[in-house]
Amino acid sequence: MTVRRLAWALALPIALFVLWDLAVRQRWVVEGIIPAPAQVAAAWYTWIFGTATTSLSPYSGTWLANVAHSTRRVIEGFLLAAALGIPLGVFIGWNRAVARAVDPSIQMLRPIPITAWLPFAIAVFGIYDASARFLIGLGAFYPIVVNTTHGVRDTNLLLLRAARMLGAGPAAVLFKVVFRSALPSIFTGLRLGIGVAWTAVIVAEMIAVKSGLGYVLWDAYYVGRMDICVATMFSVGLLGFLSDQVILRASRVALRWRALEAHG
Amino acid sequence: MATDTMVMVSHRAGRLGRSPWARRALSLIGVLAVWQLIVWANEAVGFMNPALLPTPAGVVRGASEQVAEGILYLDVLYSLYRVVLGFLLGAAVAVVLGCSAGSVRLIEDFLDPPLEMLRPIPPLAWLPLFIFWFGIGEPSKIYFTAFVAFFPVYVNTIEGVKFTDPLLRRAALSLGATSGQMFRLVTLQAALPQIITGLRLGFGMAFLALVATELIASNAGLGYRIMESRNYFKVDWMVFGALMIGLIGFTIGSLIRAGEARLLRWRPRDEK
Amino acid sequence: MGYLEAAGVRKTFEVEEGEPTVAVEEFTLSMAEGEFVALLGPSGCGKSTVLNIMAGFLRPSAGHVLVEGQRVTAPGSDRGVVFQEHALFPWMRVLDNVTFGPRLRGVPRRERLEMGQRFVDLVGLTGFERHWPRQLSGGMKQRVAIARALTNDPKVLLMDEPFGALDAQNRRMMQDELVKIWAATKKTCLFVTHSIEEALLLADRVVTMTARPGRIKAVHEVSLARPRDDAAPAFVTLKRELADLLQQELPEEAGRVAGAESRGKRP
Amino acid sequence: MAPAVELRGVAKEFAARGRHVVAVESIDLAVAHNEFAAILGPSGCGKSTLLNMVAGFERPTRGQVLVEGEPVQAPHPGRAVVFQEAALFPWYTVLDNIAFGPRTRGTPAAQYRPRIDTLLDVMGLRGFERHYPAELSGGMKQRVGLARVLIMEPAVLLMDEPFGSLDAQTRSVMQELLLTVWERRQQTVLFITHDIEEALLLADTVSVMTARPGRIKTRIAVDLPRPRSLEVTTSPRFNDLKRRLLALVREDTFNPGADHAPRAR
Repeated sequence: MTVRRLAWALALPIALFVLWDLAVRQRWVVEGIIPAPAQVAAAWYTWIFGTATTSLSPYSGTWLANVAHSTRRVIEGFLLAAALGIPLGVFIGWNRAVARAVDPSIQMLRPIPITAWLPFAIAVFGIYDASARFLIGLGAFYPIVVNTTHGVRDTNLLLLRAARMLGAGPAAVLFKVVFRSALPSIFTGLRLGIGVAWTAVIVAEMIAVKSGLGYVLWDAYYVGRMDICVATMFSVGLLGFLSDQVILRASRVALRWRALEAHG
Repeated sequence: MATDTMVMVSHRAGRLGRSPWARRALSLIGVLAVWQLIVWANEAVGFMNPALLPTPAGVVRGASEQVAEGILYLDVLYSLYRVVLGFLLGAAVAVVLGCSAGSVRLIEDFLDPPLEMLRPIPPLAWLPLFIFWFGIGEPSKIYFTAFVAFFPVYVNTIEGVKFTDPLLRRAALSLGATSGQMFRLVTLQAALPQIITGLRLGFGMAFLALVATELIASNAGLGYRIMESRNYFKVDWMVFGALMIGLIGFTIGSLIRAGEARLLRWRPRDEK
Repeated sequence: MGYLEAAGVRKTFEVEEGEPTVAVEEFTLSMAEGEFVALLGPSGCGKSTVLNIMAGFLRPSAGHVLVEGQRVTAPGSDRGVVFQEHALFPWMRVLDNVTFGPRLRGVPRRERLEMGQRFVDLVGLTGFERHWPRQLSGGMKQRVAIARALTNDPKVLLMDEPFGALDAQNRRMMQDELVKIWAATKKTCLFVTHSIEEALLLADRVVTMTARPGRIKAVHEVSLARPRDDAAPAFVTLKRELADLLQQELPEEAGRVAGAESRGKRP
Repeated sequence: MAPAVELRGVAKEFAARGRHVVAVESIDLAVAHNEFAAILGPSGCGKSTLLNMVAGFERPTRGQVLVEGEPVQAPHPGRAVVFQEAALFPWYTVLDNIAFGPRTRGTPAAQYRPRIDTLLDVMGLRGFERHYPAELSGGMKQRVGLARVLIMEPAVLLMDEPFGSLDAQTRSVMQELLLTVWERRQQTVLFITHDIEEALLLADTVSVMTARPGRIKTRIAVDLPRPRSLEVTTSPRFNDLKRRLLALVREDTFNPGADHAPRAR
């Protein structure tokens, strides 16, 4: 990136930050409706590191614990979704009988947004981790299973024939050809899935569980701590970004041959 | 058609359900049967509180109760009004911005960094801020829905506009197209499939967001009804509410799909 | 001065590391009005680069291209282009594709449809006006692409390996068609190809290029009467001559191993 | 002794989107041991269908396909195929692609290693062992495709327009390479092509197919001396044969819609 493009790229964010800061300091907006960047930074700092003196703020030093709660739920739900979604997707894509038995039901349940299942989850699983795990797992399950199915179905017929004429049996065809060829699509599903997982964990924690970043977000809103609200949003954004990068990196390693293909 | 073996399977499965609708119905009946079996098993063994386990019959009863009380009609109307208005608002802004950013590099360089910065934040995390800013009434719900619908539409529009086949651009140039004609007759047309994909995704997200706002801060709408039913432990009503939301999502999704099929008749079959 | 004139054209491409690659060097060619010239060369010899410069898609690093004395600076409707991958607008039916050029110029609908119909008939697609491109075979798509270029009534027709993606028999049929179409329209044509036979079947002059950097290696007049018989002794002799010329242009080990045709890029 | 490949009254029909399509009809063909047999026809004439039935990818609707006197049931490494698009596994390196067959059959590495070594040299692939297919040009991919089946030492080699998507110069190089390999190995080859010159240059016999529904129209013997090289294409005999074949192919009057027949998958 050239210096000029970098300057352009940074122009708007910096302008926005300055505008944001000015708006609050000069009281262009009604006081208290939005915290200034410095205020958010300070609140975030205290939230992470606590204060030397004992503080009355319930948020002091609790950041890590809340991040840990949310992250654990996301990982659990996501792994559950992947463990169910990938094999099921392979079966649906590979075997027409399985596809006919299972696929329509998945397609019919898919338009129901996960938020609509939330009260049901609370009713059945109660205000516990299980509710969150159910929601996250369900949310991440759909993109994973759908993309896996597509990947398997789109396996090039010629490659299947090539494998068979070279003497590959069903297991070799499935693992050495079909699975490998579906892998790019599976990774796309995993990336979409992790995005949904973070959305789901926020909703679940806002309503159904009493810990984690989503809980803090809603709690801070209720007591009017907008600085903590914004700090939470950026925290979740950061975690979402990092987890996406992890999957992206993993996919680059696993799909090295494909990067070459794209560059020609 | 993925495998040779699949072709052989299809011959055998052919007798079972010839039309796709018959197969879908069969699959659904299967799900209902399994559900009913679980309920009966629970009655026999009692692995969970039967009050928490909805039954197919219960859901049907819940539906008729809601119709009889006249609340279903109002709930659907409220939710539809909010989601459609919010979605249209968000999508319109997104298509306009996406087209500008996709065709003018300067605009993209300008818009991209802040949007990229905000994108990893799950849209639902903005909900408290929106309620805080726009109050608990209709505006906050509609704006929030619009905001959530914006991102998928915007991202897809940019992609579609930016990655128009350069060969088609060249062809149009050498036939004498001006830049206005190029955008209207080539770029927009070529980007249309991707824009429609964005609209579909955007609608899904918008609906998810709307239900969240209705769960948390509302006194009408399908999401509100589900939450209220939870307070009275009407599990049947809750499941019916979820199915109702799914039905609306499916219907509008199908409408978009039908529009897509009509607008994109020119696309080769194998590109779906 | 020729009708289409390229003088001292040179084109270099920047690469990420090291010296810029020279794709074309000292390319000078003068074509008379109504002449059919074939540009022949191995793949990667820069013959498409020459065509792209003439079309105005690329700017020459040095030298210039003139059409009727007018300097080429950008793509324009005076130079119709037919691409290897047909480049039809997939969202337009055959007749809409063919009449796209007049539409851009604001020709009234009825009038332009009449113009289009003439060329649809000329390329032998009568009855296919309402088809979508996806419903056509490769050969038919190229017919549409040719009709589209001709309907715009360009001064020059530039063709970039238009039949390269067709099978041998369809290619043969299209070559015969093109000879007829050319005879009917008398267009000035520049035709890029890597097939010796194709060049000899179509062109008045065959310009052979060297491998990278592309320069003109030889120019052959083809004085055989059309339609030409590719098994006639005179044809075969000329073909052999050109084949020997091109053989010299294959990379060193290619005759035996052809390893060099790999792009040789390491990650 | 039974012919290496034999087709008896073979027909293949498809149901494509509700329509009934006859791809090939009453095909009778016998390929002798160590014969290089070319099948020549326009696209969509069903010549690939014919090859797919010999390979075992598709079953004939009527008639019998026999290899070494045995009916063909399923794909088998003894009837290896080189496809037009090479069909290499993009996620494997050149070496892993070549070793795919022996590995899936559980052949010990010590047994196939030396053969890979020889093939890398013969096919001119030395130095490219660790490349992925995406890094190779079309000609190089086809070399790998050929090496991948030669390592299985198939009794019959099936080639489906293997050089159809290469440019003219690379195609010549590959044709000469195939000639060298075949003249050294002498094995049965069934070679599908739409290129008259290619058929004449390589094959012992050329069977001409008609457009849909595909039938074998004529079969001519190519009596050009071996070993052959590209030089043979200038000989009068070659051009006589070429003119004859061209006339045969042209008899199938083409109209713009001729190649428009619905494709069977």
